[in-house]
Amino acid sequence: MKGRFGKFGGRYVSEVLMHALIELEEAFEKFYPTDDFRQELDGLFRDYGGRPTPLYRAKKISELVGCKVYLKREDLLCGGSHKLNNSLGQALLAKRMGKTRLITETAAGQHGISAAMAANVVGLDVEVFMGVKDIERQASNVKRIKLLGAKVTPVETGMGVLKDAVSDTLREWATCTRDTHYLMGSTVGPHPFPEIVATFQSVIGKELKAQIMEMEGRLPDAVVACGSGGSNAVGAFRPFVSERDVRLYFVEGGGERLDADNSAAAFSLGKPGVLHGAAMQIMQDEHGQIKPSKTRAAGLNYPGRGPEISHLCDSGRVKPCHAFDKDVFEAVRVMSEKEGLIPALETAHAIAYVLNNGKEFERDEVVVINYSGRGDKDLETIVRYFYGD
Amino acid sequence: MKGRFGKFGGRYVSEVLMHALIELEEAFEKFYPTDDFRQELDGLFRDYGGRPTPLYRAKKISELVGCKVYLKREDLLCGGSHKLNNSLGQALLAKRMGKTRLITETAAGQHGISAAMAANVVGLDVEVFMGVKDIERQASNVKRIKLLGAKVTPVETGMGVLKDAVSDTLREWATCTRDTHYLMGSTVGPHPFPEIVATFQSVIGKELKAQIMEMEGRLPDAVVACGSGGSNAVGAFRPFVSERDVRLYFVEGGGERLDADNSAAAFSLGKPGVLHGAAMQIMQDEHGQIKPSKTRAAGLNYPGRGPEISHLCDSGRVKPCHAFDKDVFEAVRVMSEKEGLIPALETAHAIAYVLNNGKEFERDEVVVINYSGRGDKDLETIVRYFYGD
Amino acid sequence: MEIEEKFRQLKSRGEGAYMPHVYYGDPNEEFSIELIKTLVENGADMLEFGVPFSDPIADGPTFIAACERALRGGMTPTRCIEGVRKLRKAGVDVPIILTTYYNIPYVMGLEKFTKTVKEAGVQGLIIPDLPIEESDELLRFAEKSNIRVIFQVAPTTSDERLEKIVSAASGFLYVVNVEGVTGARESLLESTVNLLKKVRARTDVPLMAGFGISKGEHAAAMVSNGADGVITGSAVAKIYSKNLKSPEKTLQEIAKFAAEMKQACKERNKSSTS
Amino acid sequence: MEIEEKFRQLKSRGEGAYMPHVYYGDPNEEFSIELIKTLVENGADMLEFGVPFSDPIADGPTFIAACERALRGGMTPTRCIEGVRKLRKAGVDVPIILTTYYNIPYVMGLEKFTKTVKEAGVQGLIIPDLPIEESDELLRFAEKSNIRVIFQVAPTTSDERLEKIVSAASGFLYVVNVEGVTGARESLLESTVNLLKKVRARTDVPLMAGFGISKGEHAAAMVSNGADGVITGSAVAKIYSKNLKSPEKTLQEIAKFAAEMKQACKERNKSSTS
Ligand SMILES: Cc1ncc(COP(=O)(O)O)c(C=O)c1O
Ligand SMILES: Cc1ncc(COP(=O)(O)O)c(C=O)c1O
Repeated sequence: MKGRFGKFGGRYVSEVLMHALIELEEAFEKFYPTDDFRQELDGLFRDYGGRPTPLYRAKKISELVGCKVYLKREDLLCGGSHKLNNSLGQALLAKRMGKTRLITETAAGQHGISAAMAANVVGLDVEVFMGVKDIERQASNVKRIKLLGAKVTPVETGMGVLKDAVSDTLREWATCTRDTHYLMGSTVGPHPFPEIVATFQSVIGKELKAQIMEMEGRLPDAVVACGSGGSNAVGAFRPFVSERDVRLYFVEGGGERLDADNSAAAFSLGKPGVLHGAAMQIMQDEHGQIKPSKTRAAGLNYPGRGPEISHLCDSGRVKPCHAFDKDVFEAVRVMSEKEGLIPALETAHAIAYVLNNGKEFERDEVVVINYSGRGDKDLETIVRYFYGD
Repeated sequence: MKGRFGKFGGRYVSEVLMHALIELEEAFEKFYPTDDFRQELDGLFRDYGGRPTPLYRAKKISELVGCKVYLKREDLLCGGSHKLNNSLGQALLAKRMGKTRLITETAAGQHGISAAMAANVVGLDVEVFMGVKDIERQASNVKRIKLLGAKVTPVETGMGVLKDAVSDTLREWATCTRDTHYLMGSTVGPHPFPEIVATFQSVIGKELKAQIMEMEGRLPDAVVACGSGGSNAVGAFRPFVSERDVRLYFVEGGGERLDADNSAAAFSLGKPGVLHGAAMQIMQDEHGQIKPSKTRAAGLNYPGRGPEISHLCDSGRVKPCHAFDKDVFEAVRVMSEKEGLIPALETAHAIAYVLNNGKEFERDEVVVINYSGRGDKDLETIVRYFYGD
Repeated sequence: MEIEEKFRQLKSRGEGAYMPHVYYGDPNEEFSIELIKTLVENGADMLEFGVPFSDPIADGPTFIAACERALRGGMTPTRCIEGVRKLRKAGVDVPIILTTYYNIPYVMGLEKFTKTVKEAGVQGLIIPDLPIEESDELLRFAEKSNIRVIFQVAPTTSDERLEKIVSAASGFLYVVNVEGVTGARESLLESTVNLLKKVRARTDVPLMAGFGISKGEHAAAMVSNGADGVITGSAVAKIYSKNLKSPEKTLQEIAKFAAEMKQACKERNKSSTS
Repeated sequence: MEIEEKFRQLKSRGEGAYMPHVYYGDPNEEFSIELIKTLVENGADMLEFGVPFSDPIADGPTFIAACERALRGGMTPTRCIEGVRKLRKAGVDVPIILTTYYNIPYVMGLEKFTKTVKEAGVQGLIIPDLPIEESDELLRFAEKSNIRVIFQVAPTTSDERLEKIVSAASGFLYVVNVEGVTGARESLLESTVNLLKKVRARTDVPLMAGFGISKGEHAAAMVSNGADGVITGSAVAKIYSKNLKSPEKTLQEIAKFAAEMKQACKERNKSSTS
């Protein structure tokens, strides 16, 4: 069924949003397959975004882990993370649909930045909803978003974090669907969002597959990605899902330790539920009230897992795992000192998992980490962690 | 004559450094032409650095200026500026020479970062000399450099700025040339540095030329680059110097206004002299004492112009020009809001010049701005300028 | 009393129905019970009984705050259902329409949920984030428990979807008369009238107009233009929110408000499209 | 007195030459004049007269600070040249070797510079950032003005370059005996002795050992192993830097230091390689 991934997905929204979702679904089906759309998007991917991003053989990390480790360098994408793939795609789609304005939400700020960039490139207004707590924690990205001419609207409802920002953006959208597109930032939300986001992000996996074939002459043994909503993971995994010999690892935020008040590990601590328009794996209490997630990585701080990654993990195709904050910071240090790359805290989850689970990877195995973003946005946090104030 | 660019260049260093420069010159001539070296460097450029960087047609800026404006996207290079081209090249060379350690100096911190990255990738120790004033002004880049495992040594001599850091690095080098390579950060210093740096940076111009030929089917009418030492400019200009129909513009830091205490416009305010091992255009008093330069862009805050760009301007091939701080900040705003790109303050000089001199460019002319870096490092400064504290 | 019976009764009296919406447990359970009694005593024909949810995406600021307060006070779906029982015991006999987001029944299990709420005394369900396309399962269990599932229609609902909704409708249809979320608005949209006419042409199911109704004149305009009644959302919560320390002090004002709304629902013939 | 004559004189007395290096104008001109007089009176055979430069890349921390102080005090190359004249007038008659960085003569113009300094009473030039390869022009004008250009040789100087340097050498050669910059060191390198021997085998030009000499024993070791004399760099500045408010109070200590150095230079036969 369209919009369903096993028992996950669907379109759980109020009546006032239905027409917008249907309109979006139709527009996506109409425009995306056209040469015209593809060419414009590919051009922006290449000339604005910097695609293809490289596949880098990380020699020092390989030595440490004891296998061949490659990094798919989404950190080199314009804006510093994989987020632009989706933002450019949706902004272009919104423009084709005749919308004049984008609204979106952001936690780490990475998606807000990419949305603002994409809006400017395509020529749309943009308003970014952001939890007051995230605004505080991600001050420098807030400045970037504003500098890019976007309006930043603080979200004070709930805990003032990402899930509340998503809720508020959905509320806002309900009042302005006629001229406004909701640029969903990850593979979450009601159909067709998860499908649209995954489609735009799957450029990662397509490139990765071609690159590793060229460099190694074969498919990788494993692909590892971090995530919460799952967009970078699904983007990297999609072309490999049908390749049963390729192991897929999804690393979520373990937080401080594995209990619901100190973690964001929804696959370990959550259960299926319905939030923000879709059925998915969610951290929640026994009554179905959503639990706030907790991790030092703002971009993983969402209690839900998008429908597609929920299904991939539920069905056993993807192995869900997690990394704890302290291992994540250690991974930042190792990557910085060994390869000269400061990863985003989100990305460092995937790195930490590989560093700490060398036994899972054999000597001549080829492991690709989807290096989803750079750590500039987290610099303060990282430095404070290592050197104090 | 080798190492000379017209009346500029040369090798004005004390006897204790001569052997190191000769050794370096020989090593460069020996290793650089080999397939082995080129392949390794090209591989790092591509897989680590993200080359080729795109050439982006900036439609909104084009409209504003009234011609076709392209941006050569060095901001997308790993580390956020063109600096890595040179650092990777020299680090590789140092490794081939059997050195175990790199020393270098940095002002904005961009070169320090790229040096630390390159050192890690190639497997060398690295120590970065940085003026105490620059350490203060570029706090976040200092953190990045340290996180990358480099030692940062504060330079308290002189004014505690770039020129003093260069001096101190030369002093340090004199004590340790046997195992240490001085990774000069721009097209300055004694021969062979200007030649080496220009060679590694000219990958910019080579790509640019091929890209514009593909996109426009012809050479550009103008190439515009900012600079102080001149590495990004020379890197972009080199393949066009012999193409007499291509106008070349070099934009230096105008600072607040055109007087020697409030500017870094060495072509307007300086004269030929000898500093840091080479004859070049320098801001100095009537007796030959070097004047500190002043501009809000740390990376342009150097009183000298490298020998090659000094000669290119002196001979009339390149037009030296400048942009004032206030126009530079305005250029940051325009680029951010129109194209979704926050440029480095250095880069914004080139943009400001083009924005403010639309009359120099005719409607169907093709103008390429070498977009040397992204503005993340300057975010605090930029935000404070626009929004106050 | 079943919903259908209530509408029959009102029709025979020539009155429109008035249904206020409250979130149970805000700011505490005792007050909610008093509040509901006051509303019913002063003219509420039905009750939209909200089960607080942590992420009420179809609600506006007033109800978001209400949910937060209720949850902070320890309110749970189980205690809400218990609350319905208490109301029935206390003699509240109007139809109770239980409103909550889909995750609550989803987590409890639809079968258990529908059965339990029916047993507690609920006649209908409003699940604002459950469109017709996703409601097959709930409809199945609701039918088993003889409980109505109330759907919304909006000005943006396509003819095709309206057809589907109308054919699944029972109890009444919730006519959303602004493109927005719950929240008191000062004026009504022309389009609502058109929407009411359009839906009326396709079904005899009662039509309740909701969203943004906070004044008697809004209600009167609705019932005069084809609505079988009106729903007030956050208007009541707005009143007691002004005095959260002693909300009971606002009950008088709320009584007046409810009476005014009910009065307006009776005046369908005196008023005209505003 | 010309440099050659000085070395002839010293040779005839069997003594090594002692040349201290001062930056003129640090911390003020008056003191520099007193300092120089003191040094000459207490044994300095020649004077390395430093013209402060803003960016003395071949100097260590002590001399960097000295240059900064002198420049802050308003010292300029012109005033330095005037200073040489003053010294000559005051009866200082040892050879004066003017040291500065190449940008100073470059900006003044080499012809004018060499002529002017010669007229003021200078016998030789040390330009630490001017290697043999870049010195054709200066050599030409210096010869015209009958002024010596002093070159450095270092342990790292290749045989090929040594050949070139030696053939251009006049006055004396400055033997740099550590791979480093000026600054007092506690011990000397074996390699220096080898370097002295190597250079001596190729030229009869006097060899002055410099860099890092701060004790009598250093000097004695140098002159005992083939040097025709020694240069002390920052050692003197280090003494008066301890009391910059009243540097004249350190003149006595400096006198003692100079005397000790000169004494060591006389003792070439009593000492051996340390
Ligand atoms: C660098 C980076 N990686 C990963 C993520 C997680 O998002 P997703 O699960 O959609 O890939 C984020 C979100 O902000 C991010 O910034
Ligand atoms: C982004 C950027 N552009 C330009 C420059 C100027 O250097 P150069 O003159 O060597 O190109 C710098 C120096 O730090 C820089 O960071």
